[in-house]
Amino acid sequence: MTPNLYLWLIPVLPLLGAAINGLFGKRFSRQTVSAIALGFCGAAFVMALWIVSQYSSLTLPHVERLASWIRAGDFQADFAFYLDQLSFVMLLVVTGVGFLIHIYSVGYMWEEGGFYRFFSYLNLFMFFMLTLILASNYLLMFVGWEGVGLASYLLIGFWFTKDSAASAGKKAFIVNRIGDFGFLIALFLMIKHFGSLSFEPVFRIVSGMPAETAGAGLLTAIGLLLMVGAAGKSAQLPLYVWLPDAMEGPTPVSALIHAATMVTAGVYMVVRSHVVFDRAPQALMVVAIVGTLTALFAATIGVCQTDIKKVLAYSTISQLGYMFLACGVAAYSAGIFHLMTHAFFKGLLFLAAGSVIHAIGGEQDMRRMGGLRHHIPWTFWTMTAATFAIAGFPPFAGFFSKDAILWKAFSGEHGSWVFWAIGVFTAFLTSFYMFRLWFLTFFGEYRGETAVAHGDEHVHAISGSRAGAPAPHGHGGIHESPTIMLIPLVILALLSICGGWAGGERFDKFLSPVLHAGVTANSLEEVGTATPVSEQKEHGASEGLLESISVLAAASGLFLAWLLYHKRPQLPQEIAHALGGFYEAVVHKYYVDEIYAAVFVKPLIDGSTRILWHGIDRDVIDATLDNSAEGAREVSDAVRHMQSGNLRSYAGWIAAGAAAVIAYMVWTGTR
Amino acid sequence: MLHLFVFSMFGLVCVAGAVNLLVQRHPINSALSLVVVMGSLAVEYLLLGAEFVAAVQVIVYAGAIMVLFVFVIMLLNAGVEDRSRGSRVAMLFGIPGMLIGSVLVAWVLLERSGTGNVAVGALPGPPKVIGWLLFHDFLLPFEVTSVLVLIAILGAVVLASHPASAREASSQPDKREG
Amino acid sequence: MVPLSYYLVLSGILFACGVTGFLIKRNIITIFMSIELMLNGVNLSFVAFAAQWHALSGQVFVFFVMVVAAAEATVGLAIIIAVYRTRETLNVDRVNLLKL
Amino acid sequence: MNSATDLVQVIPQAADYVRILPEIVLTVFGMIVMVLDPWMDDRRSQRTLGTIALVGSLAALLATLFQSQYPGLGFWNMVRVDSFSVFFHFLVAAVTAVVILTSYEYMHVQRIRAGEYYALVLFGAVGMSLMSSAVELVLIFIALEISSISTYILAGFRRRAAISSESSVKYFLLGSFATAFFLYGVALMFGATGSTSISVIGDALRSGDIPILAYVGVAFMFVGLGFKVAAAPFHVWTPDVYEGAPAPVVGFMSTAPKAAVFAVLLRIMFEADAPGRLWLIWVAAALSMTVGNLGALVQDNVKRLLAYSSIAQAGYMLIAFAALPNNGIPAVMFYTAAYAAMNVGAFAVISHIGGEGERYVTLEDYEGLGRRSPLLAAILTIFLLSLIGIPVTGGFFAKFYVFSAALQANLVGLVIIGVLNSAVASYYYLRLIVVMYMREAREDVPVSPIPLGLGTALAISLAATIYLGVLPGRLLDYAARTAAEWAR
Amino acid sequence: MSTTLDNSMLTLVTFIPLAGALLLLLFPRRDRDIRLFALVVSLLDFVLSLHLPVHFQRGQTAFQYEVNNQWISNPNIHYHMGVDGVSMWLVVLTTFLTPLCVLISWNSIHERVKEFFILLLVLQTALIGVFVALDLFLFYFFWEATLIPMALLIGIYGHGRRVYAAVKFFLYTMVASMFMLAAILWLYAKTGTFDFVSIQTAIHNGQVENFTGAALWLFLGFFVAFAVKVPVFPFHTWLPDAHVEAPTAGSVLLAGVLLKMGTYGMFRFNLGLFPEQSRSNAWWIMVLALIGIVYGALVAMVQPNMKKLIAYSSISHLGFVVLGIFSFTQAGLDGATFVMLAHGVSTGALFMLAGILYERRHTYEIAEFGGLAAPMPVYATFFLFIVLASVGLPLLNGFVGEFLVLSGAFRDRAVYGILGATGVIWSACYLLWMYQRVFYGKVTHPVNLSLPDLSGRERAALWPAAAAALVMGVAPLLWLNSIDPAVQTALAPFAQLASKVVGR
Repeated sequence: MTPNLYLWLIPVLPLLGAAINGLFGKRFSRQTVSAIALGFCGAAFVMALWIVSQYSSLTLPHVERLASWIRAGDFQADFAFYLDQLSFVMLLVVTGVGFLIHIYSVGYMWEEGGFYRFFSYLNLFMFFMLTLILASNYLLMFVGWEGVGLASYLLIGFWFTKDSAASAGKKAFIVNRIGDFGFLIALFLMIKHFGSLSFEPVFRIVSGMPAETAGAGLLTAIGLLLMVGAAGKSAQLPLYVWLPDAMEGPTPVSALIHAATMVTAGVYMVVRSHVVFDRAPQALMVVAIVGTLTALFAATIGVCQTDIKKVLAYSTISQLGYMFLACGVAAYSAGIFHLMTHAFFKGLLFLAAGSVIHAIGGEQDMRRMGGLRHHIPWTFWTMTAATFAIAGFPPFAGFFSKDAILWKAFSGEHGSWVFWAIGVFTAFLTSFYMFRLWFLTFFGEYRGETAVAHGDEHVHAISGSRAGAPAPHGHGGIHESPTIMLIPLVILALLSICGGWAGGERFDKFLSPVLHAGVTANSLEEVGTATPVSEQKEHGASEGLLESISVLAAASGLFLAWLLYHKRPQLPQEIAHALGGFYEAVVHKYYVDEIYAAVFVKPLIDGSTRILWHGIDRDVIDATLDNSAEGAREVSDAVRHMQSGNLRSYAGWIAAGAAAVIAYMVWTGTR
Repeated sequence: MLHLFVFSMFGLVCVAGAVNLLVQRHPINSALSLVVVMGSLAVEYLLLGAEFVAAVQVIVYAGAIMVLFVFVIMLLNAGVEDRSRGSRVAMLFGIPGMLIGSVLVAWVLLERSGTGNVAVGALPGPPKVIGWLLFHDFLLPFEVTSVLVLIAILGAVVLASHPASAREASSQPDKREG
Repeated sequence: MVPLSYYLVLSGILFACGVTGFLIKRNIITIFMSIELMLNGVNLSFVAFAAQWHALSGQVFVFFVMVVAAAEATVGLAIIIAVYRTRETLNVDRVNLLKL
Repeated sequence: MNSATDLVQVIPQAADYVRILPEIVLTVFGMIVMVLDPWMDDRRSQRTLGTIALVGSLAALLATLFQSQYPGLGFWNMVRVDSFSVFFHFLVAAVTAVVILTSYEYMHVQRIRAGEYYALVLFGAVGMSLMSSAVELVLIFIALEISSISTYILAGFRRRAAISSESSVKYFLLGSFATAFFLYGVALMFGATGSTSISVIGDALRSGDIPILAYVGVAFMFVGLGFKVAAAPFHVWTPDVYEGAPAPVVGFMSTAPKAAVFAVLLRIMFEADAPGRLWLIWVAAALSMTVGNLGALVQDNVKRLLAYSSIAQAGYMLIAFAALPNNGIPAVMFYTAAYAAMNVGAFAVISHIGGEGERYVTLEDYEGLGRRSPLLAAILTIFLLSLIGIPVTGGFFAKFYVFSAALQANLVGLVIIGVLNSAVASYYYLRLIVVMYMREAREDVPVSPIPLGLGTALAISLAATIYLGVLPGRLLDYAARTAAEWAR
Repeated sequence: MSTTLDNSMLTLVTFIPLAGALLLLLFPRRDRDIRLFALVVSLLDFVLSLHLPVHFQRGQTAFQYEVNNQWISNPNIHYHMGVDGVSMWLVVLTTFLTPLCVLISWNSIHERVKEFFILLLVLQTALIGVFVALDLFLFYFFWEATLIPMALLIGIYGHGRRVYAAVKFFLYTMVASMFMLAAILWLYAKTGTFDFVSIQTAIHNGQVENFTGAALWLFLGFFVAFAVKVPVFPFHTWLPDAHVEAPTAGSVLLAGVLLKMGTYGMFRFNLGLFPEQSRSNAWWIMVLALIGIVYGALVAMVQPNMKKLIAYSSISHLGFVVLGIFSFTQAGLDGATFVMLAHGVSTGALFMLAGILYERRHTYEIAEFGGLAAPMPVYATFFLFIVLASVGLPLLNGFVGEFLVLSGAFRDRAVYGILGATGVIWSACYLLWMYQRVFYGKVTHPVNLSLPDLSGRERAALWPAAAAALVMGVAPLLWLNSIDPAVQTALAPFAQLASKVVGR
C-alpha cells in the first residue's frame, strides 16, 4: 500500500510562496522575499526528495485525488495528481533545477527593481510547472500548460518598460495559444470519443484500439493535434518564433523556463501520450520530421547569431528538435533522457551566460566580449563543461543522451538513416556554434571598448587585428559573480558531466513501466517498439560505429570553430561574403518573423479594420440601419406633406377616402 | 305625368340652384342660389306629402338660417372670391373621389334601392301627428336639442363677442404670426 | 307617379354638389353653404325614405336636422367672424398657418 | 301613438329620467355656471366657476353610479342604460373632471374668461355621455353634434391666437362636412331598414338579405365616425386642430369625444351588426397606425406630435373592431379608458409647460425638463411610456388586449402591422423623453411650480394609468361583462 | 422548502431594490447619504440573494422558491416566480454586481446623484425580475422594464454621443422585443395562459391548435428579441455604441447582466418551448454564434477605444454562450451558463477598470495611455488579473465555461468546436495587445505619470470581482452542481427528440 504522499502540496507550496510575495512582497525586504521564495520552492524540492526516499515502497503509478474540479453531465475532471516513473524524473528535474535557479536568481536580480514581483512570478511558474507534470488528467495538465505560458508571459515582460520585452511576452503567449488551440481540440476529441480526460481511462481505451497503420484515424488526429500543442510550447516549427524573442526576459528566466523546464513540457506531453502515438504511426512520423527539421533549421540560425542568449535560444530549439526526433522514432526514454541532461547543461549554459552578462555589465553581444576566461574563471570552467556536454563529447552528459537518440533514429522501428544523418549534421552544427560562442566569449582579446567605438560591420576585422587593450568596465570592471550565483553553476556543471553516466539503457529500463506498460498489457502483433532489448542486439555491431561518427562530428565542429574564431578570425567574414544572400537570410533568421508579419499579422489587422469594422459594421450594418431610418424619415416627411394646411385638400382626402370606402362597400354588398 | 313633370321641373331648378351656388363667385349670389334650392326642395317635400316639413323648410331654413348667412356676408363685407392657388389634392383626389362615389351611390339608388313608385302625397305628415311624435317618441332628442341650442348661443357669444380681446390679439400677436 | 329612386338620386345630386362646393369654393362662407346643401340633400332622402317605409319618423328627423343646422350655422358663422377678425380674410386657402 | 290616453305610456316616468340623470346633472351645472358667470368678476370667476363645474362633473359621476343600479331602456327606446353606457358615462365624467382641474391654471395663465368655457365643457360632456347611451341614430346624431359643436367652440377659445381660430374653423368646417356624411349614412340606413333604432336595424340586418343600401349606409356612417376618431384617411384635420386648440381642450377632445364616438362605433358595428366591416376596418386600422406613426416621426411640435400619435392610437383601437365581439368590445373599452388616462395627463403637462400663449410647445422647449422640473418630466415620461405601451402602464394592456383579441380572430397580419408600428412609435415618444432628460436645460423656458388643480389632475390620470397597468383585471372583467350582455 | 421565508424570498430579492429606490425618492439631496443608502440597499439585497444558493435543493430539477399567485384574472396573468439552477445564479450575479456598481459610481457621478441611484436600483429590480419570472407576461414586463432605466443611464450620465447611443439601444431592443411580444400574445391567444410551465406542457402534449404551422415563427419571434439583446452577429452594432457612451455602472450592468437576458431567454424559452424548432434551426444560429466569436474578436483587436474593445469582446464571449446553448449537449449548456456568470464578473470588472481610468483621464483612447504599470502598479495588477480571467486562463473563471462550451459544441459538430476554439487565440490577441499598449512600455504622455493608483473604495469594488473570478475558476462545482440538474431538465425533450428521430 502506497502511503499518502500529499502530492498536491508539491505544486501548492510554490503557489503559497507566489501568493505571499505577490500580495505582501512590496513591504518585505529583499532578504525576506528571497527567503520566502527559496523556502517554498525548496520545500517542494525537499518533498520531491522525500518521495525519492520512499521510492521502494511505492506502487506506481500512484494517483491522489484532491477534489472534484469540473463536472458536467457525465464528464468530470478532478484535481488529481499522478505519480509514475516519468513524472518522477520530471519532478526531480523541475524542482531540482528550479531550486538551483531560484538560488542563482537571488544574486542575479538583487539589484533589480520589482524583486518581489520576480520571485512571485518565479514561484508561480513552479506551481504551474509542477501541476503540469503531476496532473492525472489532460485538463489539469492543460491548467499547468497554460499556467506556465502565463508565467512565461509575465517573466519575459518583466522589464515591461522595454517595448521589446512587452512585445516578446505577448508574442510568447499568443503563439503558445495557437498551440494550445490544437491541444484543446485534441482534448475535445478525447472527451467526445473516450468520455474522459483522465490518463488511466483514456490510456486504457486507447490501448484497446488497433494501431492505425492503414490510414489516419482518430488516434492520428489526436496525436497530430497534441503535437500542435507541443510544437507551440516547445518551440518547434513553425511555432518556434516566440522563443528567441523570449530572451528579453531576465537570464534566470531564460534558464529555467526557456531552456530547462517549460519548453520541454511538449516533450513530456508527447511522451505521456505515447500510448496514442504508438498507435498512430503517421503522427509519429510527423513528430519525427518536425523534430528533425527544427533541429537543423534552428542550428543553422544559431550559427550566425551574435547575441549570446539568442545563440542559446536557437540551440534550445534545436535540442528540443532532438527530443522530438526521439519521440518521433518512439524512443521516448531517449527523449526524456535528453530532456534531463539538456536541463542540466542548457540551464547551466544560460546561467553561465547570465554570469558573463552580469560580469560585463549587461552586454549580450558576443562581438563585444572575448578573453574573459581569466576574469571569470568559475564561469568559464562551468560553461566549458556545459559546452562540451551539449556538443556531445564523451563522457559528458550530452554525449549519452544524444547518442541514444541518434542510435534510435537510425535503428528504431520508426527510424531512418535520413533522420540520423540530419541529426549528425545538426550535432556538428551544434558543436560548431557552441564552440564559436565559447571562443568568442572567453578567448582572444576583450573587444568591449573598441567594438562600441566602431560600426558593427567591422567587428570581426577589428577583433582580428587585436587592436586595443581589454578595458574592463561596467560595475567596477569585469568581475566574477557572487557566490550565491556560482553555487548553482558548479552543481549544474557536475550534473552536466555526470548526468548521463546512467546511460540510455538503464534509463530506459527505469521508465519502461510507463512506456511499455500499456503495450505489454495487450501485447498483440503490432507492438514493434516493445522489444528494445532484442533490437539493440541486432544492431549491436553498428552502434559503436555510429557513436564514433557523432563524436567525430562534434570534434570537427570544435575544430572548425577553433579555426574560424580563434585561429583565423577574419575567415568568417570572407565566408559570409562568399555565401551572400544565403548568409543574409540566415542572419535574419530566414525572415520568418517578417514573413509571419506580412502573411498573418498585417492582413489580419488590416482586414479587421477595413473589412470587418469599417466595412461590415459601419458601412453595411449601421449604414443599413441609418438608411432605413432615413427612409422612414422621408416617408414621414411625405406623410407630413399630406398636411398642407389647406382645408380643401383635407376635404379632398376625406372625399377620396370616402369614395374608396363606398366603392369597397358597394363591391362587398353586390358580391 | 304631371307629378313627374313637377318633380322634374323643381328638381331641375334645385340642381340648377346648387350648380349656380358652385359657379357664382360672390357669396351673396351663392346664398341666393341656396335659397332657390331650399325653396324648390320645399316643393318636393310637398309632392311627397310632407307639408309640415315643407313649411318649416321655408320658414326656418330659407327664412332664418339663410338670413343669418346673408347677414354675416354683409357684416364681413365679403367680396368676390379671389382666385388663390387651388388645392391640387382636392382636384386630383377629391373631385374624382366625389365623382366615383356619386356614380356608385347613384347606381345603388337607381338599381338597388328596391322601391317602387310613390304617389303624390304618399305619406301625409300632418302637424298633429308630427307633434305627437316629437313630444312622445322623440321627446328626448327634442329636449336634447335645447342643449344644442344653448351651446350655439354660448358659442356665438364667446366667439363673436369681446371685440376688445380681439383687438388685443392684433396688438399681442401669437408667435405663429410673428 | 314618380319612382322613389328619382327623389333619392336628386338628394344624392344635392349631396354631391355640396361636396363639390366644399372642394372647389374658396370663400369660407360659401363652403359653409355647401355643407347646408349637403344637409338639404340628406333631408330629402329622409322624407323620401319616410314615404317608402310609411314611417313618419323620417319627417321628424328633418326637424332635428334643421335645428342642428341652425345651431351649426350660428356657431359656424360666429367662428367665421372670429377667423375674419384675426386673419382678415375669408379665403380658405389663406387660412393655412397650421400645417405639416 | 294609437292609445294616447294611457298616461303611463305618454308621460316619461321617473325611471326614464334616471336613465339620463348624468346628462341632466351636467346640463344643470352647466346652466348654473352660465348663469353665475355674469355675476362674477374675472378673478373670482376662474376659481368659483371651475369649482362648480368640477362639482358638476363629480355629481355626474355619482349620478352615473346611481344610474347603474337601474339598467334598461328609457324614453321609448331612445336610450339604454347598461354596463356599456355606464362605463362611458363614467369615463366621460372623469375626463371632464380632470380637464376642469387642468383648466384652472390654464385659464388663468392664458387670461381667458372662464365662465363659458366651463359651461361648454359640461355641455359637451352631455353630448358625449348621451352618445354612449343613445340607441337611436338620430339621437346619436344630435348628441354627436352637441359634443362636436362644443368642441369646435372650445378649439377656438384662445381668441388671441390666430392659430386657435384657424384650428376652430378647420375643425368646424371639416367636422360639419363629416357630420353630413354621417347623417347621410343614417338616412340610407333608415332607407334600408325603415328604422333608426339600433336594435331594430340589428334585427333587420341579422334577419336575412342585407340590402346594399345598408352597406352604403355603413360606408357613409363610417366616414363620419372615422373622421371623429381620426382614423386614416379621415385623419387629416387632427394635427392642425390639435396644434391650434388650447392644450386642455385637446386633452379633452382627444379623449372624451373619441371614447364616445368609439362607443357609437361599437354600437353600430357590433350591436347593429354592420355588414362588411372586417376589411374596411382592417385597412383603416393599418392605415391609421402607419400614417399616424410615420407622421409623428419628424414632428417638432409636441402637440402636433401627440396629434399624430392619437391617429395611430385610433388605429390600434380599430384593430379590435375587426376582432370578434366578445374580445373586441372589452378591448376597445379598455383602450379608450387607458388612452383617456394617459392622453389627458400628457396634455395637462403640455398645457402647464406651454406657458402664456402656449409659447413653449416645441421639442426644443422641452430640453432639459428633467432637470428644470424633474417631477413634471417624470410624470410626462410615464404617460409617454404608456403611450409607447411599456408594461405596468395602462397603455400596455390596452395594446395587449387589442392584439390578443385580434389574434384570437386570427388577424395575424394586422397584429404584425400593429406590433411593428408600436416599435416605430417608440421612436418619437422616446425622442421627447430623450430631449427632456438628455439635453442641456434651457434656462430661457420658465417652468412654474405645479399648482394644486393641475397636480390633482396629474395625480388622477397618473394613478389611473398605473392602476390600469398593474391591475387591469377589474376593468377588463367589467368590459367583458358588457360584451356578454350584448351577446345575450 | 415550504417555509414562508423561502416562498417570499424571490419577491424580497426582486423588490428590495425598488423599495430602496422609492425610499431614495424621499431622500433629501445629500449625495453622500444617497450613495451610502444605495450601497446598503444593494448589499442587503446581495446578502438576501445568497439565501437562494445556500438553501437550494441541488438534486431537485423543478423550479424552486416558487411563488404563484393570480395577479390579473383576465388576461390570465400570474405572479409566478421561481428559479432553477441557471436563473438562480444569474440573480446572484445581478445582486453581486450592483453593489460594485454603486461603489464604482461613487465619485464619477456627481450630478443628479439621486436619480442615478434610483435608476440603478430600479434597473436591478427589473433585471432580477427577468430571471425569476415564470409567467411570460411577467417576463415580458421585466424585460421591457430594463430598457428604460438603462436607456436613461446611458442617455443622461453617458459621454459624447450618449443620446445617439441611448436611442439606438432603446430602439434596437424595443423593435426586437416587439416580435417576442407578438409571439407571446399568440401563445396566450391559443392557450389562454401565460404560465411558462403550462404552455410548455401544452406544447409538449400537442394541445395548441395551429402550433406546427406557427411554431417556426414563434421561435423566430423569441429568437430575434433575444438575439438582439445578446447580441448575435448582425444585430450587434448597438452594443459598442451603448458601451462606449454609457457610464461605468451602466456598462457593468449592461455587459454583466443585461446581455445575459438574451442568452437566458434563449435557454429558457427557445429551448424550453420550441425544442424541435431549436434543433432544426440550430445550425445557422451556431454559425452566427461562430461568426460572432471570430468577428467580435477581430474587430475588438483593432479598436482604438478601450471600452469599445471590451464591448466587442463581449460580442465574442457571448458568441460562446449561444454556441453552447444550441449545441444541446450537457457540457455545452453547463458551459454556456457558466460563461454567462464568468463573463458577468470579468467583463463587469473590466468595465469598472476602464471606468477608473476614465475618471482619471476622461478618455478611453488606448493611444492616450501607455506605460501605466509604472505609476499604477496595483491597478495594473488588477487589470492583468481580470484580463487573464477574460482570456480564459485555467483556474480563473473564463476557462471553465469556454472549455465546456467548446467541448459541447465539438461533440455536437466537430467543426463548430474547432472554429469556436480559435476564439481562444483571438481573445489572447486583442486583450494582451490592449494590455501591452496601455500598461507596458514607457509612459508617453507626461500627464499619466502622476495618475494616482487605486483608492481604497476602488479596491473594495475590485477585490470581490477578482476573488469571484478566482473562486469560480478553482471551484466551479459550487455553481455547476446546481446548474447541471437544470440543464438536464432543459435537455430532456431533446433526448426524446433524438429518439424520435431515430425511431423514424
